[in-house]
Amino acid sequence: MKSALKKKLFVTAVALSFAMAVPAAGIAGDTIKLGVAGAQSGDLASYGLPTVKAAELVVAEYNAKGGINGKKVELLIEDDVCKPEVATNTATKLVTDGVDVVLGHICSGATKAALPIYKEAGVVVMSPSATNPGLTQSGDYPNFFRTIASDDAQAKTEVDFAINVIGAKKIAVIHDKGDYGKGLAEFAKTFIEKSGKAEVVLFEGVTPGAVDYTAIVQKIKRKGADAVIFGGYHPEASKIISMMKKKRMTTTFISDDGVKDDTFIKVAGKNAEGVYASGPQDNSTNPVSVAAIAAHKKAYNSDPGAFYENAYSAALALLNAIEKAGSTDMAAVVKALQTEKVETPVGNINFDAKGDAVGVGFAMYKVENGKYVEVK
Amino acid sequence: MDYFIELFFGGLTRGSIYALIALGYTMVYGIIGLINFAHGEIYMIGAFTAFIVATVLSIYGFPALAIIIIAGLAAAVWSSSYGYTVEKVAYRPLRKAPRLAPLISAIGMSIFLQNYVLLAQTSDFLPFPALIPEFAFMEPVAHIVGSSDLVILVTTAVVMIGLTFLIKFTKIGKAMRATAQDKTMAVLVGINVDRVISATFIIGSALAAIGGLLIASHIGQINFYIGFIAGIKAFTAAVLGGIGSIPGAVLGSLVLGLTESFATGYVSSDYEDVFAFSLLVLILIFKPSGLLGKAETKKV
Amino acid sequence: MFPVKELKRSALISLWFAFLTFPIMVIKVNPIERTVDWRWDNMYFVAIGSFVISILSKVYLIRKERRSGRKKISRALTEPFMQRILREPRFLYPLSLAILVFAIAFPYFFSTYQTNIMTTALMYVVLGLGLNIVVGVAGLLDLGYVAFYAVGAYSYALLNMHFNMGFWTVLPIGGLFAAFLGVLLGFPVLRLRGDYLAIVTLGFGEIIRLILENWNDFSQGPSGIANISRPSFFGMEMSFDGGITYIYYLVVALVVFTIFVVNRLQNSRLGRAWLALREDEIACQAMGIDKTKTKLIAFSLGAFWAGLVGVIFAAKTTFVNPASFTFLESAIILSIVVLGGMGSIVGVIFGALILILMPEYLRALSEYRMLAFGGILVVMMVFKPDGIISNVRRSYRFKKHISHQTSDQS
Amino acid sequence: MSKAILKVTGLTKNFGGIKAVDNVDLDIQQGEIVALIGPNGAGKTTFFNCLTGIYSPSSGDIMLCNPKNGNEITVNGMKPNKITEKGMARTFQNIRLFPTMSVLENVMIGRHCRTKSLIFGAIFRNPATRREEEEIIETSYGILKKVGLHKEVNEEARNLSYGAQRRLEIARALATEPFLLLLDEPAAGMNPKETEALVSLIRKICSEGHSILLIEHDMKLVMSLSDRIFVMDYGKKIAQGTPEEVRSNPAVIKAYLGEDVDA
Repeated sequence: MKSALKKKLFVTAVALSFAMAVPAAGIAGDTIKLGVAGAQSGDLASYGLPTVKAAELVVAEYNAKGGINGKKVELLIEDDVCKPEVATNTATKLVTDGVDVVLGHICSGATKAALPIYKEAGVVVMSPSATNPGLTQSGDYPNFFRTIASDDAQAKTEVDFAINVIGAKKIAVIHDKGDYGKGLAEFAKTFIEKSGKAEVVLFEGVTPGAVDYTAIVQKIKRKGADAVIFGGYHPEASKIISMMKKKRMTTTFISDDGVKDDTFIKVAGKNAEGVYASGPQDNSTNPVSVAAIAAHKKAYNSDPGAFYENAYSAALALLNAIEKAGSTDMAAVVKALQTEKVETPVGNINFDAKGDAVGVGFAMYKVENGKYVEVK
Repeated sequence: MDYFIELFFGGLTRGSIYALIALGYTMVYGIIGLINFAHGEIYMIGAFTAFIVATVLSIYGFPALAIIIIAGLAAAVWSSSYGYTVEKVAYRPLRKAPRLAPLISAIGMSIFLQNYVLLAQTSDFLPFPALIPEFAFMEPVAHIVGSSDLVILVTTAVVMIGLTFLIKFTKIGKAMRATAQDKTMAVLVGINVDRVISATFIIGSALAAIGGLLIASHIGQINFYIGFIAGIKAFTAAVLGGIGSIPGAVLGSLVLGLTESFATGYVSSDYEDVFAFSLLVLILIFKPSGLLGKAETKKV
Repeated sequence: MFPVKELKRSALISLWFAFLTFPIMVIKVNPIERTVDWRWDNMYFVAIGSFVISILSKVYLIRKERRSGRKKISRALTEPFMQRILREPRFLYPLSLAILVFAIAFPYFFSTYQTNIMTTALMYVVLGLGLNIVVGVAGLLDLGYVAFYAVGAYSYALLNMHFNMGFWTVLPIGGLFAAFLGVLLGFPVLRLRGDYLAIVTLGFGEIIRLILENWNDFSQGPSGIANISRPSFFGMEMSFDGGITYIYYLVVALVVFTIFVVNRLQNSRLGRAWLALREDEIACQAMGIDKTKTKLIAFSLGAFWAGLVGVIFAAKTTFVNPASFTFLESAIILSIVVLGGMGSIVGVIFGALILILMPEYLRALSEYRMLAFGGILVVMMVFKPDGIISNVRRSYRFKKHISHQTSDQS
Repeated sequence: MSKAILKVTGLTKNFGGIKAVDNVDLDIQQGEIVALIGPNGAGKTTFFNCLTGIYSPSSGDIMLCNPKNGNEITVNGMKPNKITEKGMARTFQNIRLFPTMSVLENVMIGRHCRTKSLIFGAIFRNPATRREEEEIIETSYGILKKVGLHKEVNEEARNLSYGAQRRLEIARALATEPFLLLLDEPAAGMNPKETEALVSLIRKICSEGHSILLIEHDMKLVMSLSDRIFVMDYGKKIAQGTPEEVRSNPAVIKAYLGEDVDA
């Protein structure tokens, strides 16, 4: 497909730019084109590649059933390296290739940069992992949806848990200086301060990839924090927690969806025991989720990576909406997304007017015996 | 005071880690005047090799001590081989090229090796087996200095002494010093400069591999990207100490490690790297060739 | 024709690579499930691949040697074909005109995506030309060039957000901010020798990025600044497609302007001083050139261009965050300059187009793209260390002995 | 006698504990050719480097007096480019041309400190800049003609023969309009024919109003060319005077030939 593009460009360049000018309305092509965009190379590839795999599996399943309304689903996979400037190119490329809906992007920053382009072209976008609240709450992007909770909702869950369940009085809020982690940490800080029941004793960022986190861990200890809320992803979380264990600290460690990932338990091993993390409600009894994970194991002989279930859900939701709407027209798809419930690995969901998923339950988990167990 | 000591030891560990990588930078720079950007990747490959070998051995049920020794050796052997090959493929043909050409080649090599490991292995973080055991005698002070910190400190000290000995007294060390000072003269007195340069890469890479093994074991995880940040920091440390100088690399690394540790401890870790780089700028302004670098005498 | 000794050598090389890649390529372990996957077929691929490549490169070298042996005399005439085109205005001017016409017609013949990519590539042409002043011409190794780019981008993002200032107002301001910062940084560090300068500029680039990342009140931190206005056309707002075409033309104009200015700078008193500085600092000072001042001008002029492109960057993506300004970016811009040919304007243009367009068209290779990118950098440097096109020096003609000059420049 | 155009008093330069130049006095009058000789390692080049600002002297004074206007200035500690601007230019012992620049451009660099245009002029090429550029080219060409390199104007400097490179260095220094020219071993590596040409070139330069201070090992050249000679050994000045006086000075002979030889 990609190499064919070049030929097509040279032969029918003008025609193509005309086709561009007309919004990708209705049923123009003979396939339904599902774009997948996110980091597929570079240091953040591990967050983007599971999404590609999820999309591949969902599409294979749909096509095996004969496609949607008689049409096969085709994947257009594009890498944005999680960089905003690359994301605009990626988005333009997808739009030029006549994409109907997009699963992506992975990082909030890249998503923000790409969304205006999709909006202009009337393409619905659903991210499995972009959690920046502004994406839905600003109302700027009517074509944006996501299958993951936004930062503020997650931060609220974490803070409520830390204060009301754990009973923490002094909380250290640590983040990884990243888009996701820092955003979340800031919400956590605000919620803690608002609650009046606990104080933030430390609010700092660690440098991802640094060789050693001893100093920050010592600092947490010195500040006498009884709980740590960490905003960020599992590599940093596991480094911090193992460093804390090495220093014989027993401070409660609470983190987010970026840590509620089996990889965290694998990497942190024994040190992961007792760590709390927020995440979508337990799906281990959800047959769709079980099937999705089994499909991954079968196809790739490995466990799925980060945001796999969210991505799987998003792909299902998007294709389902197209099927129900009977068209890839933006208004119809949006309407279908909002009204038609769909069974996905993260629950039986539809979407609210802003684009956040309804029905994605949120819960706190604790690592017990090498597994995340929901805290009731 | 306890807090100060904790930070001090934390900084020392961090500095020692930098030192093991920085030594490779400084040796290569001293001899061919090249910033070997791929050195961080050599370190990463060392860590990966150790990871692979150690995991395989533990699956086949080898005893812990054997695992450490074999994994360490394997890491050193393969890192050295990579270092040697990288020099031969990417730098040697460029020995007479304009000054920046090898630098770009090095950047290219760094990107290549990163993606090579990414594709051949995985983009995920992997749990690195705890090769360094928790010593019982360290338990009373474990909240200040852990066992792995101790091992890292001791290893760095031993390596440092060994390296100084090697450079000062052995034949290859003397050849290295001669080559570093004047390549043409070294050739004239019968030194095989190519071989000396290869030896430098091999030794530097082996040190990086030891560093990779220790750090990975200390923090318990690796992925293909760990070489990049560690590499830049180690390079900063080498320059800070005076690039080309071996004691300088160690001193620079320790200063950098301590600065970062104290900056985090007493100010904020938000600006930890800002402190590190500002320190570098400040020191270079007042001492343009680094802490222990020889002031360049202009020969006119 | 192919000696047996070489075959043996290639066999050894292939054995070596098979050994070298053994742990990484062959063994894949799963530490959780405690399983080992031995991928032996990878080893065969590596062995066969390295054998073939080694033979091919040997053949290339032998042929190259033969060719250079045979054509030693005529080489001066045939080899620098590009050079001759560049030197002769009667070739150069029509060629430039043709390229310009092509550039102007581009959006009419290619899709929006292609135009968008081309815009990016042309932005890097300008960045490359800016850095070329610093590295290629004045010989100052700057590894933190991206900092000035960031300053430009954030100037527009912040001024637009807080004061609703327009693109055209901020364009010069962004450039000047960057240039000012260049002077500010240049003062203390320019007396450092080559590689020390390199690491300090690298550090400086990181400092700027870290400040943008950490100082939320100022820069909104890692989540960045969204909804930056696109440039307006005499007060008119434009559609998305129109906007892309508009920015494209704007960048084309900037490229032309930059080439014009940089070319004139290079062939001036100042440009000569930069070159001399690159070649021999001490002799340069002894000839009465103020080292610090000349370097500062080069440094801040380079920064100025980065600032300009930064503003355009912010306007084009309508979103900025610190993730766009990492060291890798500096490294890519530096690669453009060196790969293209240090000090050569045409070389830098080629370098930028190749390095920026290549990964885009390598998308077909998807995950192997960056691997190929790194590999190509190495191969290019090994086989063409002077860059694709080396600089053409201006030549002077004097009629007989009367010192009357007619000069032409490239 | 008029005021000396260069007057050095008590110049000392230490490197660590070593005194490379030790309390040296020296003066040059307008129109003179003065030679500075001494065995290898006597500190001659270091002395030059102190004069031209490449090293800053540990102690002592260097006074320059422009013969055109009689302005006297102390230049010790000044930057090299300032000193060149004041009218003292030099060549180097190990040739330091700009190797990949053309012969003409090398000389044009010498005109840098006598011209002014900067960014604005470079970009807009206003009439003043164009005139200046023309002046630079013509003057440089004239100087190249004087040293006999005008046929190689577009050649890269590194492609010139050794002797030609030395002459180019002199041309480049002359382009800065010095009243005092410092030549560091100008005849080193030249064949007898080239040396001869050099001697007449130096005479010609001198006759055009440039005074000259040169370091040289070729005694024939030194003796035939110089008005006065200064001799250094182990950083100290051990003798000075006319060629005849120096030739018969026992200290000089001892320095050159060793301890055991009697005068």
